[in-house]
Amino acid sequence: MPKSASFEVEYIQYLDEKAKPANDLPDFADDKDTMVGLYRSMQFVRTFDARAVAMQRTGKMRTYPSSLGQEAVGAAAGSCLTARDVLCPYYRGTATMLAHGIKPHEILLYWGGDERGSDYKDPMAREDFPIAVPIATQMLHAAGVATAIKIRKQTGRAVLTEIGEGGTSEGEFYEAINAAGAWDLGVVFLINNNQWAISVPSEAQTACETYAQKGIAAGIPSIQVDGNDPIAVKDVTGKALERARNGKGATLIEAVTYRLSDHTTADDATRYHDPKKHQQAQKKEPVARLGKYLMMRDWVKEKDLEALAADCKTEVEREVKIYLDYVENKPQPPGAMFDYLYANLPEKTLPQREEAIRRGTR
Amino acid sequence: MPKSASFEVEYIQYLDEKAKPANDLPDFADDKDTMVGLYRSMQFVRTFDARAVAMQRTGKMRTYPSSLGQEAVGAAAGSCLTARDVLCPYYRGTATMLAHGIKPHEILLYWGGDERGSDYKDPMAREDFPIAVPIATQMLHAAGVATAIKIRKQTGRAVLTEIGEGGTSEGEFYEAINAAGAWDLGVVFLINNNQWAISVPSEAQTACETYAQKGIAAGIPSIQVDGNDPIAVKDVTGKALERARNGKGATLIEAVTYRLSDHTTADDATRYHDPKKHQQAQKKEPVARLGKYLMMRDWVKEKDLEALAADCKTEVEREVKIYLDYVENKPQPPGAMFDYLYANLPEKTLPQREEAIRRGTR
Amino acid sequence: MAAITLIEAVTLALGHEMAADKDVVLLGEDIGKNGGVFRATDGLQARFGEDRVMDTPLAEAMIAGISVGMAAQGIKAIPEMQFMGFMFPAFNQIVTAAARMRNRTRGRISLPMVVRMPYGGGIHAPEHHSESTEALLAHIPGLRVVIPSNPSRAYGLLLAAIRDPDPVIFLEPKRVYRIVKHDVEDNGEAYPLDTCFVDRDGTDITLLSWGAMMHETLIAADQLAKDGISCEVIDVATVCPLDMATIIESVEKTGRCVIVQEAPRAGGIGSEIAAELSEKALLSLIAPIGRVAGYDTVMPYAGMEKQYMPSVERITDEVKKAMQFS
Amino acid sequence: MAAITLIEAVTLALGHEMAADKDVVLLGEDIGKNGGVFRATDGLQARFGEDRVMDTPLAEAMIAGISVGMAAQGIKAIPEMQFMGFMFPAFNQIVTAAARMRNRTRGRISLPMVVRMPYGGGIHAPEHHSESTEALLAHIPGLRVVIPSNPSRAYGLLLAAIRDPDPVIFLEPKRVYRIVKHDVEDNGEAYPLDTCFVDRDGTDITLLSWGAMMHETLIAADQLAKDGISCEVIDVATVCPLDMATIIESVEKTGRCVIVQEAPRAGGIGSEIAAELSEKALLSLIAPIGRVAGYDTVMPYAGMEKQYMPSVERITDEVKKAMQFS
Ligand SMILES: Cc1ncc(C[n+]2csc(CCOP(=O)(O)OP(=O)(O)O)c2C)c(N)n1
Ligand SMILES: Cc1ncc(C[n+]2csc(CCOP(=O)(O)OP(=O)(O)O)c2C)c(N)n1
Ligand SMILES: [Mg+2]
Ligand SMILES: [Mg+2]
Repeated sequence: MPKSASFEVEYIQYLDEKAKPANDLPDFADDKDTMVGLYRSMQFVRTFDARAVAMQRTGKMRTYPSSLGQEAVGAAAGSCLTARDVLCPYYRGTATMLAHGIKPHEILLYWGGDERGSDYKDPMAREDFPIAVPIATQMLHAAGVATAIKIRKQTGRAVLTEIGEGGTSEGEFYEAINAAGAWDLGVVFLINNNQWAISVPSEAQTACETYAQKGIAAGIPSIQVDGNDPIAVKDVTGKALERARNGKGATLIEAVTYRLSDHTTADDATRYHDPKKHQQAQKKEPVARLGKYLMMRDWVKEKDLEALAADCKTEVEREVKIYLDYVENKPQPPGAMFDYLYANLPEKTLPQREEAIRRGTR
Repeated sequence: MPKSASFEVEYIQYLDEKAKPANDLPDFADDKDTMVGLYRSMQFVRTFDARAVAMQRTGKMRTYPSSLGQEAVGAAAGSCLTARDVLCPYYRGTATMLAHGIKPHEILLYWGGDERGSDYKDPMAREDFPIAVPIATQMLHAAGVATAIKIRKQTGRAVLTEIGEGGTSEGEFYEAINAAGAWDLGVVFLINNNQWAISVPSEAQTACETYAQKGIAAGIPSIQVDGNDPIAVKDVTGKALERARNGKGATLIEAVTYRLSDHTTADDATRYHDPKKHQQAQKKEPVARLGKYLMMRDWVKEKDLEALAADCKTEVEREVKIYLDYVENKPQPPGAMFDYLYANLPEKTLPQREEAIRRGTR
Repeated sequence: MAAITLIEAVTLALGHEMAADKDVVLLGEDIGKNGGVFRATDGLQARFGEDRVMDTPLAEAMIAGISVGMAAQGIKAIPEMQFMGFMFPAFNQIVTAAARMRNRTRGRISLPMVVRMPYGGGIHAPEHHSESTEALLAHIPGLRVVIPSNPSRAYGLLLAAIRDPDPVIFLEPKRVYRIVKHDVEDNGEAYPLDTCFVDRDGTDITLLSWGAMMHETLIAADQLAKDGISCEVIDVATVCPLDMATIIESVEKTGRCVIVQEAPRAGGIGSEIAAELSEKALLSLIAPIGRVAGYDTVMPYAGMEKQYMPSVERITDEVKKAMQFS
Repeated sequence: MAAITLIEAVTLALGHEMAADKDVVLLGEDIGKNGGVFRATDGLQARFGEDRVMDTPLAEAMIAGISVGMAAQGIKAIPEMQFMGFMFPAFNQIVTAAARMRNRTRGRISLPMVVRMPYGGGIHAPEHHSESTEALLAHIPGLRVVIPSNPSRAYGLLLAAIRDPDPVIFLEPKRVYRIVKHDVEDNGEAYPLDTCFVDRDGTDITLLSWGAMMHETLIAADQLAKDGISCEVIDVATVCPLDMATIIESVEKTGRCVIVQEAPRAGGIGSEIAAELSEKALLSLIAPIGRVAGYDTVMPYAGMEKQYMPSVERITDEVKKAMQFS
């Protein structure tokens, strides 16, 4: 019998667990500034997350999802974005968002329970979507932005969207990749496979060997990378975005990493985690790995990394201060509940706005 | 770089367009009764559809979806079902439904606008789902039935569900195959790829080369067959159902055929059809093809096929009579609108029921 | 200026706005070459090209979600749901994304989109092709829900919906797609999106309806006039936000009110109107507020559809009951 | 018999019925090993096994659709939606399949399923974790919608929901999951699914509420009692079908009514109740029907949640307004 079709999913890794580099590194991996910058982004997210989680413990922050252990995915993917690209993030997209100009204090405001956190002020991020809490909805928004780009025949613009591996079980994930395939949309779908969807391990989500192979169902190029290897993530995402910008269509990328934290501050992973699995994953974590590479290349010394970490801390504190100033001194007025619902609030609703203002004391 | 994974989709055909059989026919293809029976099922559906469409033209039937040109898919797949299996059909599943004991006049009643058409009386069909109009919802019901079978550790029972190729663009299709993969469910998903979703050609639904490859995204065996070759459909579906009955999990089957009619009687395919494509497809149609095979095997002569067609006509007329008797002499009483909504109609709704009965004259 | 049907008015308004504004883009199942299963987009793909009248894969969440993404880029996306009964896969996108994006981003991203859907019963269609679930959408803050009852209103309200910077649900009463013709001038004039239409002045009772049921309501009013009952008839049209000012004014004048809706009675738009009246016009009411509505059951298949649909007789009976109340 | 919280009562009822009936099966995201994000299913997987407490892939349409298929086979499927805000992907299955299967098959297939969802605001959760959209479900013929306000009712109503042969939506007011304890005897006694609870007898005014808002309503009633206003307080509990008989009887007695709901005001359950009263108890009403409700806007994030939620003060103000009305 003849074969109808055959398919392959590649796995890309440049730096192995021990930070041993492959022979054929991409060019950017030889560039000190790029690589140290990448390290800094990852270290920054780690510092930022730790601070946010700490604030939550002291009541200064609401539910917060840390990216611990997955910093390479967003930092490296985000570093491939230009100001003209559009990002449709998911709630664990802190690293990617920061890389696209979204301010740390904006992210803190959002998780602190303030809608102003999604009013991104940086010109680079003005067209970015806010965090999508309803899982997988962002995939379709990204396809939609790419559709607009295509209709308007804009070149040099791409869309990046991120999702967890659990989220790929949602129908909307699939509808988005299918449309992107059918219409050759300039969008990159990035799966952060951190091996857990809250308490559900990635093996329980699907019978697939890889999450990348889901792209075969959409007829789009699909690739798996070591998500703890920032060089691999950057290389693959960068190329995929370039394809997208040049009208060559969509790509699905699975970045395999591991969630080293609770799902969010509202979660207690000890209820379901396998500590052994966790320990093994710890050894593969990306910040230390990239640090080793930088030192191996003789670009930095241990103490440089320490200085850099201190520097991140300082910046995080600056941003925390801005955030806390909002919380303590500049709360949203009660009328704000109504002021952005419609461009023109229906007359019928005005008395409600007045009541809210009248009653609204904090 | 190492390859993560590779996949293949097979294409199965036993009888080519000219009805030339392959060397390695499955055993059942050598059995006269089986094969003539299959032919009769296909001929019956064709006769039945024609009559239903004719009734619609004279106002005795509502919107009706013909299976013209696709009779082999349902007839062959349905012939693999046992009384213990469960069918979750879609609206163009007439052939499959008939094969599983659903009565022709029940199907007519349904399309005639009478809910009683889904109260299947044949014991074989008592657990079958009614026709799903909301596209792809039936896929999940099938997975759910298979889940019940699995939980109860029943063996020897499988579930068959059918969908159009357009319907595979819906997220629920994907969620169903994914769950079936993850949970190893005993369900067979059959795609009737008739190359049109109303006016949208199958190439416009997706960038996939085959619809079968969508199963790769669910990690389930996936196979493409010539949907106009009843031997191939029966062989592949039969084996898949057998796997399912034995707890070996799910299969996705794409049957490639062609819709030789309008989408439904409410449609006018001349607005969008390509007549050339249509003519080519006409040459591959399944009833003539199987007829040729039967004659080639010397099992029947032309005039036997004519007798058989006449016989189908007689049976169809008998069923049409039952249907028309319902329509003309046994309408549902107005209270029926309420009588099946809940096991116990809420008291609050009783006055409405009384009003409907009071006002209800036809 | 030609006499056109409601569906032709929809096509006319779409064509007008597409010609005027190149950012207007239609998408949906079968809307291109086929012109839509009701022909609402007939000829538009030929006129404006495949990039502006897009046949989509068969996936409603996708249609809505992609529209959200397009609209965020300033495209005035006009997705069609082939039938209202098939909007549910898109409901997540409509509720969690479309209705909220402006609020969620404190005004940074607005979504100028119009979700068109044929709705309502009476054409003997198969299951799920006949529902009226406007109340589900009207309960979602951030949406507008608009329902034209005749060709002029279809034209004027659709233009307004397209030009509105926020998501508008535009429900087309398919039963009356072709039953009346109006002289509609293609002058690009939009109607307001929050104002009722007072179709008959009257003094005894206020009849409120929208969509296809406006026709039964007007026939009922005519019949009742012969019995000496003077009905004020209002086409609510913008069921969200409701123009309660006009409605209250009328009920304060007449003292009686009957609401006519095709949707199931419990929790429909009629309930919200009655609740508002029971709060804001209680002392004016000299009779209970009557609701003539679809029964609280699943819309039956074609064979019993007629028994389900609110009839002229049910309306006149309810009005007479209100008139006799004391 | 121990004093337990509402969420413990949910667990208790689930455990009771699972022990009594091996056809009861739970499924949902994180309900197994993790015991649910609120711990509603804590310990049940350990007790009844993975086949009866199933962690699912992350897909709500799948959870609901598979439940439909299971229920058709006689399994009493109890799917959990992790939060009500995430029910929308499942909405298609709930509306087009669950609610209709019995009617569609003229009684051949019934679906004994209970869709559990935590709902409502007040716990400072992220976006979409705090909505109250019960009115959307109550407008769908074929569903029952039940909301317990305290531990005893959670136990008795959940048992009833599981035993009912039709789909029941069981909404758990998460804000009060842990704020009161009741002595609940695990005696397997179910409550009726169509009967209000009269929690306080009173003569001046009827207060109607359900879910978490019952607590503010009862506090308001206590405060008002000190001002000499005697409130009859009713926990509506079964918001679909409504027990209008009990409600009407009360309003006929008191002549005044204030409805308290957390959901947005327009088109909520309160609107339906007010509409029914404006029709069936108009002459008994000596004051307009007041509705204290969530504003017609998107539930704000945690920072402004408090300003959104109906407060005791809003209730007492509305009651006083009704008492002063003339
Ligand atoms: C539609 C929807 N369903 C459920 C949830 C609740 N929820 C939030 S995060 C989560 C798990 C997501 O796992 P995954 O997609 O792997 O992403 P991760 O959090 O691991 O990055 C769930 C179930 C949601 N936000 N949206
Ligand atoms: C959810 C949903 N969306 C839209 C429709 C309307 N509709 C009915 S049939 C059809 C085309 C289906 O094409 P396909 O899946 O290929 O099946 P076929 O009819 O060709 O057998 C459409 C869009 C529907 N029934 N359900
Ligand atoms: Mg994950
Ligand atoms: Mg098809």
